[in-house]
Amino acid sequence: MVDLLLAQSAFPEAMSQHVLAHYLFVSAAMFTIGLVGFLTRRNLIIMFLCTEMMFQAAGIALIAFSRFHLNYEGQTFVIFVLTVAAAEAALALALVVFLFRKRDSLSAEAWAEMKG
Amino acid sequence: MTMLSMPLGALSNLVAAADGPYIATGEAPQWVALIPALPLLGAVLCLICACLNVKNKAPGYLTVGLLAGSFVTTLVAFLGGTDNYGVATIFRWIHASIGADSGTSLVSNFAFYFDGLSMLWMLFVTGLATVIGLYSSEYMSGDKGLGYCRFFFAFNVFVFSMSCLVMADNLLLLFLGWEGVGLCSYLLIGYYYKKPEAVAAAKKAFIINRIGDLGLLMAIGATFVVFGTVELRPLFEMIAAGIDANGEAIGGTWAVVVIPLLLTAGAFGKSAQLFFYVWLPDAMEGPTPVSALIHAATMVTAGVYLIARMFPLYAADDAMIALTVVAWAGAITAFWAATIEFAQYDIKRIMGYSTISQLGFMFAGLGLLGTTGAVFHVFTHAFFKATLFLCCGAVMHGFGGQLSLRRLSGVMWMKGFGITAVCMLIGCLSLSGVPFTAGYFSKDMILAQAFATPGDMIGGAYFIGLLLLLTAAMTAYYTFRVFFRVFVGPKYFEPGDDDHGDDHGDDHGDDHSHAHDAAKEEPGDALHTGFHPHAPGWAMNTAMVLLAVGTIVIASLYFVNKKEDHGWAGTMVKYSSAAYASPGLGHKGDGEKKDEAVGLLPADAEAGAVMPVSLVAEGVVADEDATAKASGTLFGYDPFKIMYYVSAVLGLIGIIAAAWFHGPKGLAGLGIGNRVEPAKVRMDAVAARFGPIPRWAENKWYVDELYHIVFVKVLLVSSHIYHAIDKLVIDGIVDLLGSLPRWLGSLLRPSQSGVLHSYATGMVAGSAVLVALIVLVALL
Amino acid sequence: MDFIVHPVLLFVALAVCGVGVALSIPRRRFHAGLIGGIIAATGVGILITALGAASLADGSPLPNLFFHGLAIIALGSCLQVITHRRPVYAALYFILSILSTAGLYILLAAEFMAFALVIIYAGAILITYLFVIMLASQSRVEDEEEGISEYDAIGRGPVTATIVSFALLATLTVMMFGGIREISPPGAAQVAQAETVVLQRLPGKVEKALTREGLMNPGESVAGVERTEAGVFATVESADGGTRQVALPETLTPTNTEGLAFNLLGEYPGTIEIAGVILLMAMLGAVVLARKFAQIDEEAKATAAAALAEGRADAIGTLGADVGNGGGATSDG
Amino acid sequence: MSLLYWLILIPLIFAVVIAFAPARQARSIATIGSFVSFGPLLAALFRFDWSNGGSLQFVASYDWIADMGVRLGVGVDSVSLLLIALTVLLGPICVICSYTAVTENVRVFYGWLTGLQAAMVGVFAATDLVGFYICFEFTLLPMYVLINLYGSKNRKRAATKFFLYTFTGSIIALAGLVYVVFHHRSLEGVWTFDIPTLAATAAQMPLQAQSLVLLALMLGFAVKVPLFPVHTWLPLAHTEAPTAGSVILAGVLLKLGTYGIYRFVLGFVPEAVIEYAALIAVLSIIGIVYAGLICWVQKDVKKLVAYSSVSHLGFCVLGLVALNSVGATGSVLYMINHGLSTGALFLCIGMIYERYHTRSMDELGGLAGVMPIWSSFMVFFVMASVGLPGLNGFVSEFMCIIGTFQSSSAWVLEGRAGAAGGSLGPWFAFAAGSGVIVAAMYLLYMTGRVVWCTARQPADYHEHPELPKDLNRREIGLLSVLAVGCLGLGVYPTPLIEAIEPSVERTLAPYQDLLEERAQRLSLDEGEG
Repeated sequence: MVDLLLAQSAFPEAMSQHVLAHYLFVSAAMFTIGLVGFLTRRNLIIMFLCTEMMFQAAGIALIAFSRFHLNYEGQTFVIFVLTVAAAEAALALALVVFLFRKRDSLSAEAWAEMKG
Repeated sequence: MTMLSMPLGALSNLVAAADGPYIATGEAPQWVALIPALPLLGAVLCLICACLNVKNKAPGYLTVGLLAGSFVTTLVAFLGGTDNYGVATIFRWIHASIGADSGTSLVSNFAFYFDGLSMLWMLFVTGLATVIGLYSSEYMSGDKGLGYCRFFFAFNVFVFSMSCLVMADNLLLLFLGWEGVGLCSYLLIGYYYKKPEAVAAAKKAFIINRIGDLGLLMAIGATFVVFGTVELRPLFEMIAAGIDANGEAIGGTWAVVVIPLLLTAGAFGKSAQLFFYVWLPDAMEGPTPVSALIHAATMVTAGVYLIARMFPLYAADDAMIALTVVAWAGAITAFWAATIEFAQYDIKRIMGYSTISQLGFMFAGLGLLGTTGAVFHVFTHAFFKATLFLCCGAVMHGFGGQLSLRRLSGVMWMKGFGITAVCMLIGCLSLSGVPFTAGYFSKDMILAQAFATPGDMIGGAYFIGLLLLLTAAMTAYYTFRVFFRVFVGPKYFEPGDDDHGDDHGDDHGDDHSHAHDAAKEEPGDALHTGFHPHAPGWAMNTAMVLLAVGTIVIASLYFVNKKEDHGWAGTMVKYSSAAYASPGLGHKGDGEKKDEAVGLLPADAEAGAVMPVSLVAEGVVADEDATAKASGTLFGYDPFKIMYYVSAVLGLIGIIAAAWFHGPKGLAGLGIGNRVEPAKVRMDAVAARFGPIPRWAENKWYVDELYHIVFVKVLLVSSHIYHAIDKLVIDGIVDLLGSLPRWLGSLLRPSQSGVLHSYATGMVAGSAVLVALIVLVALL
Repeated sequence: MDFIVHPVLLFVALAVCGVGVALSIPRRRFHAGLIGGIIAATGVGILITALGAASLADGSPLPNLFFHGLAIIALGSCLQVITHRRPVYAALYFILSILSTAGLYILLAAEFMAFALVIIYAGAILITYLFVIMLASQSRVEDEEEGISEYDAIGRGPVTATIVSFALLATLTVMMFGGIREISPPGAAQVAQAETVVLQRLPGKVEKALTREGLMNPGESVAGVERTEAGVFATVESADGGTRQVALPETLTPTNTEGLAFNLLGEYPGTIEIAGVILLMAMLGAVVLARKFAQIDEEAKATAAAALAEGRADAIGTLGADVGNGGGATSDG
Repeated sequence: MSLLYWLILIPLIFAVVIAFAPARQARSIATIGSFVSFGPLLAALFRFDWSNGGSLQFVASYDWIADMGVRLGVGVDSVSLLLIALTVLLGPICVICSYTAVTENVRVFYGWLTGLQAAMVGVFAATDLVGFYICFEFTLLPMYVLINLYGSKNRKRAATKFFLYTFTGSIIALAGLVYVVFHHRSLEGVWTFDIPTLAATAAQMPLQAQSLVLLALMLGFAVKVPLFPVHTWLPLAHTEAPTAGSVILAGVLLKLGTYGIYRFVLGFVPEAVIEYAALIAVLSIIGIVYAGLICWVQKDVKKLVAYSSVSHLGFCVLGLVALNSVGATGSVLYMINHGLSTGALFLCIGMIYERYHTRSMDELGGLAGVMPIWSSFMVFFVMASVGLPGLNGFVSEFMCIIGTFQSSSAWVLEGRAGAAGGSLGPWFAFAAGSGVIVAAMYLLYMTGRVVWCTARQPADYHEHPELPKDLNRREIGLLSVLAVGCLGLGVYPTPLIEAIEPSVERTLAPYQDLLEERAQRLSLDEGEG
């Protein structure tokens, strides 16, 4: 196993702090892209897609850490994340449908009742 | 006469030698409480009548009966002589202690203090109230029903309050009466509440009185501070001894100057003197019996009463500052009111101004140290002025509320007005000071006092005298102006519009329906063929006759106890707090020697210092008293002797002037020339010569307008300003403070756009900042 | 802190990325998706290069070559998701990003998760998304260009959003790159111990392996697995009750799925239950929310009845207009 | 169980009963409830030892929060008992006067009205600071509801302003009270909220601390009174409140402020009171004259009477800070008198409003011809309010003015009879007295417009479906009770004065020496100067 760790371009990934940093960066970048999407897009569905994207990013980080520490906690957690994401997707989509019927639009800006 | 003189004879035997204020030390019988209690009962009965919706004259007759009872009680008390003088405590009213251990307390009982002064006042108050009540029972018959009850309710409450005022054992109860009469005055002036003028007049009377009352209230406070009591008897005892509650001498302290001045302010308000007179003429908006009783005979003399009552305090001041003020104010008011009267045409108003003027005489009399004259004048004035008012009322009643002397003439010759005219004549004679009338004697005492009182006691007493003499002549003139214009001359009238309210007129229709039916024209009544003047009925006639007779009879009181006390009034005054050794007069119970010494005093006699009453009372200087009592003279003679002639002459001059200008035949009537023109034409010609002055006088020298601008307007404007300040500034600041959170909120409000994105952006920014903080903390 | 990448370089690269992302967001005037993508990729490239250089400098291995390709595809398709104006394409790009993420998972030896991801996400969730997108895109608005609605065509405040998001990214990366040296991978002993723990629970697997290797005779069974200084030994119990220690072969390691399964079921049974309830509730909620409400108020009913009585059949149409205006779950139509 | 608990509990229980009873029964239950309170009240009045009125009686207490020394304590001296009597007396009047005025949501109305009575009695009965403050604040809530739901046009704003304004004030007062409690704790080491105990230690605070406490307490209670310049909530609240609310507000709620000043300001911080008496007096006098003049330009009758309350309560506070027995007795008497006469005025106006739906003097007038009975009562109560001797207002007003007159160090130095010392004096009395003139001005102005003059009615006047043109028996009965009270207290106030005096003397006991010391110090200063 030590050999594996020393080999470049290894499969599965031979984790070092630097490799972890690569994965974490990808995770953070994906999260940020999701964030930007959530903040800029006005289509409710796309906004929900962006939240899924952020879940995704979190998943990458979790699995990378799981690999780094060579245990299964991270992966277990990703399962739960997936569960929640699925629940969220179901509810969110139901909501989207519901809202769409009300306003005939998917725009999040159509809903501004909380305006002060 | 015998009835009156008998107890007085007994009285004079008991006279103490001292001239100091008499202090009634005895116990008055408890039944004197009946005097105020009966009118109070009357008030309650009137109230019940109102509740039962009584529509007949029952309230009037009830009132007359109860007032008569009150009068009889007063008479019985009076006949009891000095035995009845003293204090009768009915119940405890206000007792409050000052501080836990000072031991002083504010004691003010519902108690009555009886001495000569209150007795004299109560006699004419209850007596006149009875007679005028009788008169009113007919006069007000037009308002039978609620209005009638209301009238007699207030009438009764008035008599009750006046009794409390006059018989009060303490200043607080006096104040109760003082305000009570003010209330009744308010209610009665505003009796015809549908007339805005009446309502305004009522309000004006009450408010102006209140200004004076503040002075009285302050005086009560000061009295309490200085003397530790507001009860009259201990007060008089202290003043007589010349000490305050701490036993320190009061002579020369502020107390004897300030308290009298404050009292004077109160008296001026009630008696319509100096700056306060403006309410009284307006008060004539009330029903005439009210004017007669309240605004001529009784209530307005409360000021005189107050000063007379507190006279020891006034006299305790060696410099006599307050009294000088009183004297001058009285004289000026008397003269001032007389000038206005010259140009007035409303006969009731003329009588109103005349009242002010006569009250001025009374104040001058008091200020000039002549309490006897002043009090006597109050007494006589009550009778003859009431007579005059009642006669005016009869005319007004008969001619549908007509009061202008330009629209009435020859009333004497009209059917049924004979008694009215005769009574009027008697009243006019008395007011003018024609010899041997009541007014003649009483006014003379005041006039003479003005010359008898040395100028170093009351500054400018001589000039006051001259002013008063002039006023006396003017009085005669304007009095007879009314008489000549209204009662003699060709028969002519224009009925008034009877602005006493509709129901008044309706009633006339019921009582005198024949007058309307009859198409017969009265002579001189060219304009209103349907109007028939209706003469006063039995009740009004009886009342007028009673008062006229009273006016004649009371003249004789001047001769009762003449030697000892300068008349009956003098006797009464002697047994009261107003007792004072007036310069040139004094109370001559000491004997003939003093009388002569004073009577024939030469003109250049040294005006020695007059001892303050307190010292006199102690009897220390009793012997020197006779000689030291220096007094002024008039034309080198004792003013009290010569005044008989001077004033008679002046009075006659005034009457002749009136006859000249206003008599039916003018000068021709006096046997000079034979040109006869209507009085109005003649007068207009005379008035034209004075340019705008008559117009100014007719408009009362624009004093009301001046007051309106200086006081009312200024106050009103400032009130509006205050209101604006209250609303904008004070409440504005509060609202501003209140709106601060709202304002802050509105600043933050745009951040709550309601759009999901902006909240999310905010959240992200917040987390960024949080993470940055964590990183920074880790870095540092 | 010991930064892997110098913060200034990091910030510059992130700024470049930010500019690229901001540019690529759809706008009213222009849509510089490609240019923005290139700029953003440049930024990412700078950083990846810097990271690679740092690993080389530290003498530590570079990540797998596939990593770079998968990362680029993942990030690029993510960028497309948020910039593409058509929701369907966005969803499809998202599937692409999921697939590449699954690839990354495989690189990280999380095969089970990779397949789960593909099945659950790409297979189920995203398809649902696509359905909904199709459903909701039946827009009645015809005048929009190319059938793209206005809210899809124009991003909302791209600059602000980018600045804020990249500020967060900057702080996050600073924290990661600064702190990453502080954590260290577990030592080999611990790793082996962890593997032993899994193997202890898999006596069957050990038996099979031992049998295959011929280290165990038929009739014997594995009583336990222990780890000693010398290595991992299985305690093999013979039928007569005697035991002996057998060293396990090097190749015998638990698979990812096995490890995950033991971890999940052994450590988090309660959590699984809760997850199940959540899913159930979500399902119920979705059903209730997505129901079609037809709320007809009494007044409209009366009007319609009256109209019907008059023989105006068209009045019934007014009832249908209220469809979908239901206020909430309590309304039972 | 102390009678006082019953006095608090009975209305509370009835309030709950009303809340759950059928709406049709609400008003009869409320009426019965308000009369039931008379039982314990009469018992208390009879069993009270009047000769010993200065000390707390019917004392009882239960532990509440033992660790903090908070107890549910009650007890009354003569002043509190009289104010409780006033509260209980006004109870049925408020209920009965609303029979026709309130027809909607009757349960809410009568429930809160009855609950309010419990709170007010609680304020006067509490001997524990916490109990006092809770009741004091709790009065806001019912009043807020009454104004907010049953007021006239502008009621929402009025209710909000009333609540926020007075609430802010009370919070500031709370700060002062808490300071006193902390001071006690730091001095004695134990927590207590017992008012008499606190009064004893509070008086030992240094002058600076006393001044701060005075400031806080005065700020709080002055809002309640209300004293110039924190009076602006009152006209608004009064104008918008329903009749019963106005009566309670004028009759009792304002008295909470003066009672607070009497009990806490005078009781807790004597030295500071002496120091600042003149300032408070000046504010009172400004209030008297200023509010009076503002009354004069009002068009709304109710607003006029509301402002007149500001003016009148100025006398009340003035009498208190005169710091002598006459002034303070007059002031306490004023609290009761004002409750009767102004309450009655509000009732009168309410009756008019019910019939004409307007209170504007421009639209109404000459009612003497239309409603003679009402007019008689109106004139009567106006006169009571003006301070006509023989009616109740005079006695108290006079005593306040005389007390002010007396309250001068100069008098003490001169050794004047009965002068108790203080920093007021004749000029203050004179200025306050001018308020009497102003009172006559505005009240007679109102009377002249509304009662007298030619009859004016609003253009859209319709006869009330239930009420006759003039007053009905119910209304006459209500006003008669108050009229008898006004007359009785005006003619024979002695029993009341004698009842109040022991309490006042006890409260003012610390002042005697302090004032004398102060006078001596002043004379020394003068001598040196």
